[in-house]
Amino acid sequence: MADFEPRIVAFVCNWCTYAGADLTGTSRIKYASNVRIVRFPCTGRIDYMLLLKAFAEGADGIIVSGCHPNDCHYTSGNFHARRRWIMFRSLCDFMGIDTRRIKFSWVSAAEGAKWADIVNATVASIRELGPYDDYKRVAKKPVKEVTHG
Amino acid sequence: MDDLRKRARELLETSEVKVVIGYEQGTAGKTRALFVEKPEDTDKLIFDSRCVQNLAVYITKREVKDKGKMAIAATLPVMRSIIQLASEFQVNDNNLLVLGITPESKLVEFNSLTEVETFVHQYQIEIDARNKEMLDKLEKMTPSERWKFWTDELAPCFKCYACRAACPMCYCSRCTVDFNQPQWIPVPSHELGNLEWHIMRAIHLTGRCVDCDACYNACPLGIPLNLLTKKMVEEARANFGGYQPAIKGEHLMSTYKPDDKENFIQ
Amino acid sequence: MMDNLYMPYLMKIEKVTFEAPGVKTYMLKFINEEDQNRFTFKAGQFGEYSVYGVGESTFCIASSPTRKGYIECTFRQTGKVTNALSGCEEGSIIGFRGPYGNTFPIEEWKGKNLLFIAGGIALPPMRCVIWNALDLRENFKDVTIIYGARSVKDLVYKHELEDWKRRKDVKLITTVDPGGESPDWKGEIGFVPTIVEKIAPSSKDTIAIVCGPPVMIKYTFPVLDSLGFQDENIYTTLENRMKCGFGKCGRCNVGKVYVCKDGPVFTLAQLKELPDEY
Amino acid sequence: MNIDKRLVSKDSLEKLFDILKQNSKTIYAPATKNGKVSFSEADSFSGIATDYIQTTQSSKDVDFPRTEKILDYTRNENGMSVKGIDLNDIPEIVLWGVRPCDAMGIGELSAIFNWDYKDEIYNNRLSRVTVFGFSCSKSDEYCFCTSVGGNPGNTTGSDILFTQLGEDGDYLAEVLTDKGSAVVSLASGLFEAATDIEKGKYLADVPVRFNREEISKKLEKSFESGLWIDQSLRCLGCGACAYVCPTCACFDIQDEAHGKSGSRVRCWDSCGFSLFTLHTSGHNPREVQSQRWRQRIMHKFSYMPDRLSVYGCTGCGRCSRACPADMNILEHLISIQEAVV
Repeated sequence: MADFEPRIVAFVCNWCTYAGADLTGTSRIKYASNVRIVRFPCTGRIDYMLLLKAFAEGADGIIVSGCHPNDCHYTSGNFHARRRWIMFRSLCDFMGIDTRRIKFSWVSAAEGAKWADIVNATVASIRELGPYDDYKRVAKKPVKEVTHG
Repeated sequence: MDDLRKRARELLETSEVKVVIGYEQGTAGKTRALFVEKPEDTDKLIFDSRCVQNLAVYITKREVKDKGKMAIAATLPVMRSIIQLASEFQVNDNNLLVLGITPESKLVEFNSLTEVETFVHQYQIEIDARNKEMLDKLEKMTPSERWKFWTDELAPCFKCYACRAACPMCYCSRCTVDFNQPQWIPVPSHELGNLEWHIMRAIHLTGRCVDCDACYNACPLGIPLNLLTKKMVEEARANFGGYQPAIKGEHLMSTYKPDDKENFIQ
Repeated sequence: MMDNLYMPYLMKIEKVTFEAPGVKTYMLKFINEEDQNRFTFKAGQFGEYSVYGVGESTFCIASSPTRKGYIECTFRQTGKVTNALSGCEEGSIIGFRGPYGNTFPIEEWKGKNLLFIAGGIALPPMRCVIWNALDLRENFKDVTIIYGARSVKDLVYKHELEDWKRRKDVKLITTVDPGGESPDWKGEIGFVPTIVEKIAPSSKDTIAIVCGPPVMIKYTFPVLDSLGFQDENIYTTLENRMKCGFGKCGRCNVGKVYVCKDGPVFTLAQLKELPDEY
Repeated sequence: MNIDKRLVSKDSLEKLFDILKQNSKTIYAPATKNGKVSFSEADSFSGIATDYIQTTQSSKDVDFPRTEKILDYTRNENGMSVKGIDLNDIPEIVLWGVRPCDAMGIGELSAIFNWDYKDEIYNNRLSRVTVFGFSCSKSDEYCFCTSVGGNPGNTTGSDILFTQLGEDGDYLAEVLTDKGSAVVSLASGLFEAATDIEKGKYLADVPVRFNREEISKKLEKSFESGLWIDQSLRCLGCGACAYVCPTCACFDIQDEAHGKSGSRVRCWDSCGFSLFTLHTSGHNPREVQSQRWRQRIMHKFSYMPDRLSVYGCTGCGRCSRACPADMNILEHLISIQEAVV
């Protein structure tokens, strides 16, 4: 699927990864433009429901990134987020949602290069996987005329 | 269960409690919840292996709570639910008296919820064999097979919310599903709406579910939605050493350990 | 295209009037010309206003049936749809379904005095019937309007209140709740029921129309009763949760009555027969 | 009027199924899934469940689907284009294996959907459905069709009513409507002449348990009675009873937006939910579950008979079977009849 341009949504924390992404820009490092960044005060505020909404509205891949453990501006936001991601990710895997399409990472405000690598790597792997048709089919499934089991 | 009836009669006669919640004969051989307020009605109380409905769902219900102090005939799952509700400040020693029924069907009366807690902690939350086997079967499938399994199982769901209504832990006066600003979960029961609802239910019960199967028994369509909450019990054990309802205990999903282990964050 | 009950008319917002904090009036015109000409309604009827992608909301048609070519609606920004609706501006396209429900029996009131009592945001359903009566002014004896709101800035239709004040053939009394008055406020101060008691309009040969929040209605009915008003001569509109507007979705069913079909206009006598579930 | 009675042998029933399939009819028949019997699209005659008293869900999902798009809209540069759904792409459906109480429920749904305003979407769906009723040879303690004007061999609502003559016997087919005779002409070889068959012998015995007119009269005076509180204490406030019921027609209308376009969807709702009557201001005329349980009984046994001259219950007993708290409607109705009001 070489010519497929995946749509990636990135949920990032404002203090570290967003600042890191800024640094990527100011240091003129090129990275794939498929990613749409959504800024959050903290990874602790990234709700699992938003990830599902992203897939439902047509995202092919998701990046969730925030401060390294012990770096959190609010001291424990990323710890809570980590525990939440561990449980949410295993539920998604159990239900058959393709967890290869959700990349979790810690990117600090100084790691501009790492942010570019993560985005490029994610875009490449999602391009390999192709569009997330399974989820799109369920999300866009026209309300079945007669909805029997 | 004569000693249960005798004890219930005494409690009501001395008006130490205003209502005794237990089981009575239902329709077509089923059993159902019974709310006894008058001493002479206590002889309708029964207990046998058919009594599996989780009665703890009624101790947070306005119409029952307002009657005054409640006594409840509680099997092990019901006791676990009571302790989890106590840890979430929904019940306390002033408004609840627990008439415990041990797995050997013996009546044990507890004077306080902490006594119930020590009794509950003698037993681990164990997934029964049949469901364990189903979880392993699903584990061996590929993700797309699991996706097909779950989208097929959840497709007939018509969102009657019996799974939510029957669960003692679903006592919120206004559930996330009932909010429309923002409309987190779509109201219609199309495939996306069903998927998002059942994921939300499993997440909101993570670390709180006591694996009592009330949701599965309540589903009119027999959807195996208790597998989702059972999986979260398993994952909690695998990742964080499991949990036990504890009145003063830490809640799994609202606490953390700095050294929580994971292998997927780069 | 078979007439799909649920299909709204497409309407364009011609004019937006800012009435009070969170309260707006929209003047709506039909985009399709024939719909405009074919459309008729009577005072008291309501409609379902839809913001596509958000939902539908129920309010009365606030303009008088005697004014052709447009309809108006006034709403307060509270729920999901009204928040989206107040986000629209002039030129936006919204939907309108209706008219639904029964009407104020203006024909029967000919030759009588009219007493309008309104509170807060409930003036819109009344304004429709007030203008309807004023456009046929010669048919009625004297017309009294008692309108109260929480504070001066909460009074809606401020410019129309001026018109009614200037007219000789209308007696207008406006009031604000105690503490809601501004320094140069010349109107009454006090809750609507107390002002009605103070003005004490005669009940002889008079029709009273009362609309307002439940607490105002609860205290106004006894006052009217003490002034000698008969239950059949007191009219009000009932605000129930509604969705379809044509008696199928079951929401507005109170006792044997479907408020969207048998109401929203009821006499106090009819209300007293309803079970206390509204 | 004498009904066109025919005989269909046991194995020509399968042939009838195949003929219908060949004529590209979509057939909905009871099938077992997760240990419950529900209507679903049937590909083969063998897949049809036979050993059951009643399906878990009623067949109303075919005429009044639980989720149904009623219009699509798209925002474009010169405003908005809105179009209703194209009803012609709804397939011709044969509803196979409907119990007489379900078939009777279709009449009650139609009464609601055609009260003053005609709901063309519902009527159009109904016109494409052919109902094959199957009489009941067995019943259980939940059934009470005979108390609400029905019976195990009732022909109301069915286009053809099949009654199996004995355990493994052939079928008496009563052809009742034009749709029924259209099917007969489609598969005329299978419908032989029927001798005089006494149908009653093969039907289940459902005792009459209450008199619905008496209950309706008693309900007039029992709005304030305390029995609603006692009866509804164990009710959990879910929507299972309303959603499995063949005559519950309450619905919600929701909008779904995806970018510049979206749709308006009609979906089932239940008076058992608190949200049903909650005002945006927070005021809720039905605050507690006993008021909602009262509304369910009053609407079916007092308001509907009064306004639509049709009872809102066909005695199928599904709501009691599906209820997680065993709110047995038959038991409650009997206690209402006996209550001194």
